[in-house]
Amino acid sequence: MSILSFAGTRLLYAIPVLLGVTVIVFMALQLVPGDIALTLLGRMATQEQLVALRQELGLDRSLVVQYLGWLASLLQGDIGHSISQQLPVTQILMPKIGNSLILMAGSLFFVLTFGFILSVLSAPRFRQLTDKLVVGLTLVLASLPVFWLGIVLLYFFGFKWKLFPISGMYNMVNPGGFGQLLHHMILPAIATASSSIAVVTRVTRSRMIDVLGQPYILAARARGLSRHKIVLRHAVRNTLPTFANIGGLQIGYLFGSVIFTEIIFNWPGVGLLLFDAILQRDVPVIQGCVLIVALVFVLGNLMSDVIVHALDPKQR
Amino acid sequence: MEMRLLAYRMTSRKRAGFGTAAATALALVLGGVATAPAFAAENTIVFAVESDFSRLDPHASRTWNTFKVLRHIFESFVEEDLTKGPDVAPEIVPALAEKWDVSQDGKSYTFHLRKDVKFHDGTPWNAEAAKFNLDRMTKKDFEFHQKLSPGLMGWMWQDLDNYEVVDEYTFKINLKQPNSEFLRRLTSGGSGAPRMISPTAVKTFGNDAIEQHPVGTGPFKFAERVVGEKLVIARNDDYWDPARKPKVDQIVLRGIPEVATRELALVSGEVDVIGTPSPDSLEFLKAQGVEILSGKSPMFYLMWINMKDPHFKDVRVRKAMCMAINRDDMAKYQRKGLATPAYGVLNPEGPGYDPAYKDCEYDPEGAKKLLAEAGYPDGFETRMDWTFGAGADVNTKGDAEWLQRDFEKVGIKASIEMFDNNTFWDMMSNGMREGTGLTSASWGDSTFAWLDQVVPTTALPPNCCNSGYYDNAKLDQLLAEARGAASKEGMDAKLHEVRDVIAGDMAFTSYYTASSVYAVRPDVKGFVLSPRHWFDLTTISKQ
Amino acid sequence: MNAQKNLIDVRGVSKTFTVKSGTFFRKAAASTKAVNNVSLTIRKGEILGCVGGSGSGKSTLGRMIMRLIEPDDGAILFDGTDLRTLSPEAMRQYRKRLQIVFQDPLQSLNPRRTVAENIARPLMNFGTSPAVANRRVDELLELVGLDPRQSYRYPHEYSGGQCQRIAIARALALEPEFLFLDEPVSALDVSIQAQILNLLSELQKKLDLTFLFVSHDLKIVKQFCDRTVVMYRGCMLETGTSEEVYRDPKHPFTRDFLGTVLHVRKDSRWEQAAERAEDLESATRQSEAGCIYAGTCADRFQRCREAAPALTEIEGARHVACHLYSQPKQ
Amino acid sequence: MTAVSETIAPAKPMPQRRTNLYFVWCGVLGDPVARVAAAIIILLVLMAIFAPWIAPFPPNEANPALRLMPPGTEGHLLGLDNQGRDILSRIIHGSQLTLISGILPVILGAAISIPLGLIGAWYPRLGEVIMRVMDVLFAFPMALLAIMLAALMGPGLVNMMIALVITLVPYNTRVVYAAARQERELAYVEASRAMATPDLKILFVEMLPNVVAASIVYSCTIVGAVVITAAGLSFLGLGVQPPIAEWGIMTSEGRSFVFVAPHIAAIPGLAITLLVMAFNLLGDSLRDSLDPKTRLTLVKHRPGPGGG
Amino acid sequence: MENAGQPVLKVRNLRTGFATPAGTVVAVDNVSFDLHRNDVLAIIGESGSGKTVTALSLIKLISTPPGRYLGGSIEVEGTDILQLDEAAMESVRGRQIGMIFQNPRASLDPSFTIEFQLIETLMHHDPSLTRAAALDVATRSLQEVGFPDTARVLASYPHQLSGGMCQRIGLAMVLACDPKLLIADEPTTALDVGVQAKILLLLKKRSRETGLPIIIITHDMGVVRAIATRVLVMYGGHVQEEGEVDDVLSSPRHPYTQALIRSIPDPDQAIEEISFIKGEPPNLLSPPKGCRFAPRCDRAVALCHATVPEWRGIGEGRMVRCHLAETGAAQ
Repeated sequence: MSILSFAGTRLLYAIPVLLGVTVIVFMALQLVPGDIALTLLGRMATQEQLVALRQELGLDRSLVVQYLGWLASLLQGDIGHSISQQLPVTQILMPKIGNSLILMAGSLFFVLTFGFILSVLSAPRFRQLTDKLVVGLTLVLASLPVFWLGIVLLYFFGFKWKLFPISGMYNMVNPGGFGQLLHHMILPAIATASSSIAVVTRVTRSRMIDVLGQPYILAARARGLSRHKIVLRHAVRNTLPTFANIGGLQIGYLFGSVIFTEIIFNWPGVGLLLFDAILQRDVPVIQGCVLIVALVFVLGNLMSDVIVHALDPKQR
Repeated sequence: MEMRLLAYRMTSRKRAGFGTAAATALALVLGGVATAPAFAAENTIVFAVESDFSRLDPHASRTWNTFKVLRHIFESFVEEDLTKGPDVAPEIVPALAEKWDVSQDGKSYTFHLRKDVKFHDGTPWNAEAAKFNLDRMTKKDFEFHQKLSPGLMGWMWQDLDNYEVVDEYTFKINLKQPNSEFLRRLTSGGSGAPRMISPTAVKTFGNDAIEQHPVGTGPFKFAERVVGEKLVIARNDDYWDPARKPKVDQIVLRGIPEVATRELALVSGEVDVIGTPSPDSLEFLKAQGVEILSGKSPMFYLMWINMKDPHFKDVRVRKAMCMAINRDDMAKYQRKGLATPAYGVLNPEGPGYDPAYKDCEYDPEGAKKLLAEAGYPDGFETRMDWTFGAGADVNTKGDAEWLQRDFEKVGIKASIEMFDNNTFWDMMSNGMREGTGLTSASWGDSTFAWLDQVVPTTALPPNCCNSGYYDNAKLDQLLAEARGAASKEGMDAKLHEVRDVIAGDMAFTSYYTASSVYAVRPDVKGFVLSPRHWFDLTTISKQ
Repeated sequence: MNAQKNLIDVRGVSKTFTVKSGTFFRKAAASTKAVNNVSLTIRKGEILGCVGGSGSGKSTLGRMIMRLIEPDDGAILFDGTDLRTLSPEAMRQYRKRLQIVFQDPLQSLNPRRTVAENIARPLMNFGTSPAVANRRVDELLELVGLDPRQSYRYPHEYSGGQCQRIAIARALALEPEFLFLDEPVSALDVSIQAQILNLLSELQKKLDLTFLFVSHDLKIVKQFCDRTVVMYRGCMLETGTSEEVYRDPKHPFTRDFLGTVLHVRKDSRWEQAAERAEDLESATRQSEAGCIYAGTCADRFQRCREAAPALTEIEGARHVACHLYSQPKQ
Repeated sequence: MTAVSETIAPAKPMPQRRTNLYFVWCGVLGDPVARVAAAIIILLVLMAIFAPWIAPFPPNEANPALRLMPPGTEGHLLGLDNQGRDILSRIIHGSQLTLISGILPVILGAAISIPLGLIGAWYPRLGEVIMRVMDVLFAFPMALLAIMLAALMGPGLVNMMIALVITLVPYNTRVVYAAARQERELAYVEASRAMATPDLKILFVEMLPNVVAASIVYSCTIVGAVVITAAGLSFLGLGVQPPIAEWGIMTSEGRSFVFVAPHIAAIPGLAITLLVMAFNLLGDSLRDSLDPKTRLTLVKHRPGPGGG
Repeated sequence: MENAGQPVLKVRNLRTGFATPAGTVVAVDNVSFDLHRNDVLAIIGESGSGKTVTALSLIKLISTPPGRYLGGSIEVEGTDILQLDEAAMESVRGRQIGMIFQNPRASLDPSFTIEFQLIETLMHHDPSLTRAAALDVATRSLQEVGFPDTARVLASYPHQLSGGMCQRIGLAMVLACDPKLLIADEPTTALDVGVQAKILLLLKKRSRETGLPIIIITHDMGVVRAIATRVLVMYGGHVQEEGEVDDVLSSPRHPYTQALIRSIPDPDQAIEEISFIKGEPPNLLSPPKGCRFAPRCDRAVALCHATVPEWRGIGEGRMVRCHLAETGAAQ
């Protein structure tokens, strides 16, 4: 299957998954104790508004009908209105998702770079000192709660040594510039990336160890190829699909971590918005955040699937 | 940042397909991060407050923090002069009205409007504009009536009879009964604000979108808002009063709820001024070269009691609760002395305040006894709804836990549930939830307008904020009499009556009064506190 | 041939495996005719050998007889009853009479159950009480030459040969009439192979069993089986007594196949066969219509490419599916 | 000489029955790091059980005069928090909920996932449906799904647990499903069918013990992550509510005092890290000792490459 | 057959062990043999006999740890490769010693085309080679192993080819580098008989035509008979017997060899006549004290259980490790 047709089919498969996502997000609303209309409009809603919304949602009708109505407006880009801000959720969410994606891109960069380097360093030295150090490092990284690591990084690098700014994604007074963004991004990106670095390294490393134990590696060694070539060419090439796959999965985990780092570093992204929305019991915003993140996650996974597919010679 | 604005505009069209928006956002992420700054940064103050802002529609907005911004964009007929410092009671000065006449019976106010004042969008200020605004706030069948306004601003217009346009620059308001606080209340805000918004803007954007385009007459104009991130106001170069023309180009206001983050942002120079540093951090901040400003404030912490709750129906239980609180230690340790114990419903800096008054004494043993008498020898369980706080609040969660411990000592086991400030007030409007026995928030004001929102039966749910269902019509009467009192003494006396009735029922109890504290970087000059929840930012500057 | 003595009668069974692709819009990506219209009979008390290379469908055929794989069509008569028509419960009862021994002995035993539990499982399935089952396990272990006192051990504590004995004991637990032996010795070392074959042979005589013995090793089949069936790519090409098939292969495939067998005695026949040996996995079938072996066959002629030869009887019990023999002999 | 007449003993008499527990035991005892991890966990569990007796103070007893005092303050080894509560006592008491909120959802999740995965693997159509539903749940990042559920249901320990269980089910189900699918292909399952073992018996008697190992290994490796997620939910205010001592909420509260009293946030954070690290280490060790591919190396020689 | 001149490979007392939690297992114990030009040496043994470890030891591909070379020497044309470091070994492997493996498809990297892998190997050993020249060599090499259509094969990935084709490609890859010695580790075990014959014939031809010495590891006596000139029987990590193929197969001297040959199915015999070796192969973690085969040997005497027999010559080119070899009791 060509890459394009594969991507096309995967996109088709993503549709039922996304539909399922909407069902879950919709059904989650049923978890909210109390009156849904009140939940959606907020306690300041007037009686007329409540009645109108109840009518619109068809709260007296079956869940299916309600869902279809909800889905229909969703497809038109209407995730609802924020209770706390009285703005369309999309309008609040869009700039935030951009900001989060910037932070995620930075984290993903760290994840992929460190994951790759650490794996290549450790796997060929299986059970040697370098390998043990890398395994130890990933263990520590995997065990650090992101919210705590964020505080620690902030305390030392932001406060004690004043190496990095501690809040926001740009200077409020004099915003702009890629360098400034990078400077703001490094600490939160590292905090966000930490556990994912561990996951990616562990999976990639063990896959690479697997690959290095494959007969074709033994055969390549028997043919006299240098260790260097074997690791950097054959082992890396055969580990790449796993690497791309686990790397793609990190998009989801990073979203999980980003919520915490954004709160700690005051990064104006989806996480911070979600946090505020939780405190505000702003259900439409929570739903919107979750929907968008799921969408990005599904698309990200799709992308990594396509990459994995492209890397698989069996598909040629 | 350019991209943010772009995305903002792009999505402000209602129901813009969010697929396209997402795609564009992605494209921007990939390509647009390096865009140059969108506005000049000379002489900008970054001001961090305790929470993000509510709506920028003065007739529908809430929270002190929002009002701190709104009072600089929108103006009223009269204003308070807040430039004299925290120890001076502010004078009422002319604003959109050059002068005013009060009728003999104290029921009619005739405002002579200032000429040549224009809203930021060029709309002229005149009596029609004033009428438009009053219609919007009070007239239910008016096309642009702000539905939230009556609920929010009962304290302002409860005595309103009617109003009329006398001529282009004369506007007359008639009250049903005299109100000695009327002018003072015109300068207030927080739960709505009786301030003037551009009729053209309201007509253009409609009630829903106006808060994204707030247009007033004030010394600052709205520049930009990114929800959850920042709110930027810029100097209005055409401001009518040259003396109050802001010294800075713009002020960036940020809501940073986390006090440590706020403090660190100040220390690292990312912001210039912060509200309410933690009392515990003051030494640390001073050591970092930061200046601490503090002063009197009308703010005190008040506790609502759910009169519908089976446990608290009994006045002895309510009394016991009052007696369980160790106010002295709380002020001393929790607030490090930046607070004084408070009793009763009258706040410092407000009318009728008596520092010597006490509605109960700290007496845990007595409280236990009272509880036993009420049938709870082993105490009971209840819940407290709390808010993370807003303007000038710090560590309210800590307060909640303190109270939780004090109550537990007498047998009242209370769980705590925390809410965002805006959400909290939404809930308060609808009354305390079933199962919630206690709730608390900071309030108190320079007028007793706030008592008008908290105590009378007209404020019973779903109208804010008699959230504990304290149903005592006698107080409606007393409050009206207090408003209508001819003299300060008369008003104080009436207010004492109010206080004593409430203390008798123990429907509310307060626990401490906090000073207002701000921390500013040394290069910030001219920031003056006032004995109010808000201040005047026209004098602030940076060197 | 007396039909009454046929324990198993397979009539025209076929099985096509289809690899499907896609999750929602399933379409057949590739299909393989694993077994193509095969008919055979196994007489009571007989050992029928089934020999062929990988992918010849010999294991699939055996599994269809066991009804572990459902045939696409055809009938499988066991003692006169078509197993395919049986209800699940009736089939369950029939399972007592047909059992199987697998190629990989360790894998065919549940690794987390002791040897005794493994062997007792079929008995328990038919309601035998644990005490009775336990005694029976001991008997069975004795029967296959293992120490019953060690029956609390786990399979992986035994060697491959011992595991195969355990598997045989388990297969015999229900006193079946028929055993399908799916390459029972090919995973074992040479020195153990002989042990197991010997054991099987003894048991067959002692318990009056009927075997279907599948293998890729013609030498073993020749030695072990009464009759031999030769399969290639799902088709039956030749049958006959093992002696006949080995001594005088009729089908060109059988001849070639036999030719490549290596012998311990000095014999260089394989070199000639090797020159022509096809790479089984890669050889492409010449045409859909013709003989399945036509692509590689040295004796092929025009007809081989046009029509598939039917299995025809020659010389008494021998059958060959080859056009060389489909006409009356000259 | 015939085979029938001769009785052969196993290749080498083994002293013990090798149950899973035996391998676990060997794996943990054989690995000094795992020993330390197990010791930490046991210690923490004991600490949680005996908290009221070990802790020098009740968890909520406050001494306001000593608020924010650093570690080493007399009588308060780890210092005091912003309420003037003894941090050591709160750490000790907090271990209870921290452990419970990490372990209980994993156990409950496994209890749901194992039958789901097994049945799904056995009946392909049903399995397809189950796994498509799981795919949908997979479309949510783990932490996010938990946050959404907990946020919508309202804060609280029980709701948090429910949210975590729902979040964990798809992961564990996929693990069980994959393991069961593999297991299904093994000859012993086919043998079970040939022996007329009823489907459910094959699933829950024959396959379950083999598949459960995969789930247990997965569960152990996930406990650490769940502890972090649960603490994170409490950190966000969605889980355990004040004044209950729990390490996540303690970290969260300490955050406000990070400049004046960094120990308040640092100590519970360190405790979480230590606990999670112990679980991760133990999980790794368990994986080795329960994985049929590697378990034998722990007790028995594996022939060299190729096995020749 | 003349074995004149220096042996290409001289192995003396090779010992290879593996560290396990239960102690070191000596998988290959005191193995010695010579390999001359024109020789095809078959090393035969059951699983666990140490034959594959021997093969991997010869090219130093035992992973260390857990593996360890415990002693002995492996001289390739006079150089002891056990003394060489990894870098030096890289030029020995492929250029001096070629090796093909048991699982042909898995021995090719699934992610690269055949062309890439062939050329990579060639250019690695001769950096002066241009791509075009390397392609030329590769093409010829493929033709030699019987691919008429090399273009299609070169462009293929391993998964597109059958096991037999992959083994031929593996062979082509090794032979293209023109090694002095070829080790084939069970090269046909995973293949069908027809394909097996084809591969064996290729090896045999190459040996006949160029005199390339080959070591073939197998467990199949048929394979030994088909292509080997000499045979080395291993059991329990020990070499038990060595000699010319005809001699060993027709008159085995070691009881194990004898039993092994007898247990091979003989189509001419009835099933009841099969004789077999009772018992099980030894566990190398706790090997028998004396002769490794003693526990299964019909003729074992007390001495056999007590001490390991020596590896000694018993006539022209015959070596055996049995206490009874000379007393004739072995027959």
